[in-house]
Amino acid sequence: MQRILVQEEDFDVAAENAWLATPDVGGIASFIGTVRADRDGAHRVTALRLEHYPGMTEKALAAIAAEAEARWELTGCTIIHRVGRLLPGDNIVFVAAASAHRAAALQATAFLIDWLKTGAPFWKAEELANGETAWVEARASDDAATAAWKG
Amino acid sequence: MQRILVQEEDFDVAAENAWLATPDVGGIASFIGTVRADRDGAHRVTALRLEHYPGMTEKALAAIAAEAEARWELTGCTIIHRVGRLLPGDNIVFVAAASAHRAAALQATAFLIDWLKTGAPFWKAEELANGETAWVEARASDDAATAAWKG
Amino acid sequence: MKILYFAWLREKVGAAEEERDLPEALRTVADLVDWLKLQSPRHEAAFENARLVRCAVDQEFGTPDTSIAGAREIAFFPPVTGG
Amino acid sequence: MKILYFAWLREKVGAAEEERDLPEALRTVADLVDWLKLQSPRHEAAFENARLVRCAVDQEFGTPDTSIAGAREIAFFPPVTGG
Repeated sequence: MQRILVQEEDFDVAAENAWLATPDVGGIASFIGTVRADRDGAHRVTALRLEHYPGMTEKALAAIAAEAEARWELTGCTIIHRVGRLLPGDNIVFVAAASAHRAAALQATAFLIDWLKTGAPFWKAEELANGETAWVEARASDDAATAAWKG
Repeated sequence: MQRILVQEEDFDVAAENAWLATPDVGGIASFIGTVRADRDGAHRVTALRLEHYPGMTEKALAAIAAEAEARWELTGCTIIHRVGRLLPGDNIVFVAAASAHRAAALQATAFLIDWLKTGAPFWKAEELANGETAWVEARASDDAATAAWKG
Repeated sequence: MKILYFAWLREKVGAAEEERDLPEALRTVADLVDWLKLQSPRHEAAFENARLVRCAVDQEFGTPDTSIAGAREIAFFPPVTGG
Repeated sequence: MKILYFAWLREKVGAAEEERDLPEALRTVADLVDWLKLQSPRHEAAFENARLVRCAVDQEFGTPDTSIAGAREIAFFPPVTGG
């Protein structure tokens, strides 16, 4: 059972956990990514713009969720990714996995966010305090995190 | 920054995430343990009773949180454990870790729940459909999970 | 053939989408890139550093070697940065 | 000395807490267990299978070898099962 959403609106974590909380669930692990506000001066991020590839995005996320369900015994998993213009402190992404056993839920959650980082067509641009807009560059550490799962 | 609670009441996950969402946070990982309702017949669990060692519990949880903060660069972490009588589907425990970077938050969350399982003085008794009450036995797999962190 | 551009590739090309009649000789994504670079200075600039460009053929991630035979849409974009 | 019992140890002993004057000869948790087993049939039954009993000395986890010198409270319980 999987729930995949790409949306402009924020998500309701309590409602998402409730959706995953079926009777056979022993644990729900989740990860929320947020817009950091940790730089000062000219490069302070005033907003994040999230662009994606409608149609392909949903398919890519469903494939990532299916891969998690194949690797671990999950009762359900959820991926929600926001798009559009987000402000510092806003939620960007929610991934969660529920299972009878905690290790499966925890590992699947780490897997979901690692694969999402390199396997789904989203692009971030940062609006900076100096008025410029800069596309975020992909990080080698994200590729390494995905590669580690391919072991 | 850590938040440790032992309480009978349920917790509010949205409020807990908000407490962890300081400006330098890039990700919040969490794990919620719930009362499973996956057995049928005489051994169906009708309720779980959670007993603890007041005074020691809080100290043990604070020590586990401090260990997580020493191992990873966290902006905050939370452990909330319920006690008393809980019903199938109820939340038992909430652990969460926030960090600028996702790997730290995810690993610290797994660490918190693994260590809590073997390092904090809680005991579960199951009330069964046949009227008996049975103390839950510790699992070797939990000891192994803790030992893995001691590496 | 529908060709899509995202992020800074969209900005450099100056279009999110275009419809192109492709020469039959084009077999792979790499062939298509070489041909697109000849279509305008903006296309040439967008694909100047091919190492930075990723692609999808019919909404599946591809590589320069991926065949474009029978494809309905091909997208070009920088490495993804979601999450 | 305050002695606490939790979970099935509390049920077997029949008390959550007791105050005991200990002989000075008792040095370690193991000494205390041996002495407690002599205090009543219920204590003997509770500690019958010592392998299943864990302890804390002044609210820190201990082992049979842990010293009880100067301790204010000692607790006995089964392996923990929280989370």
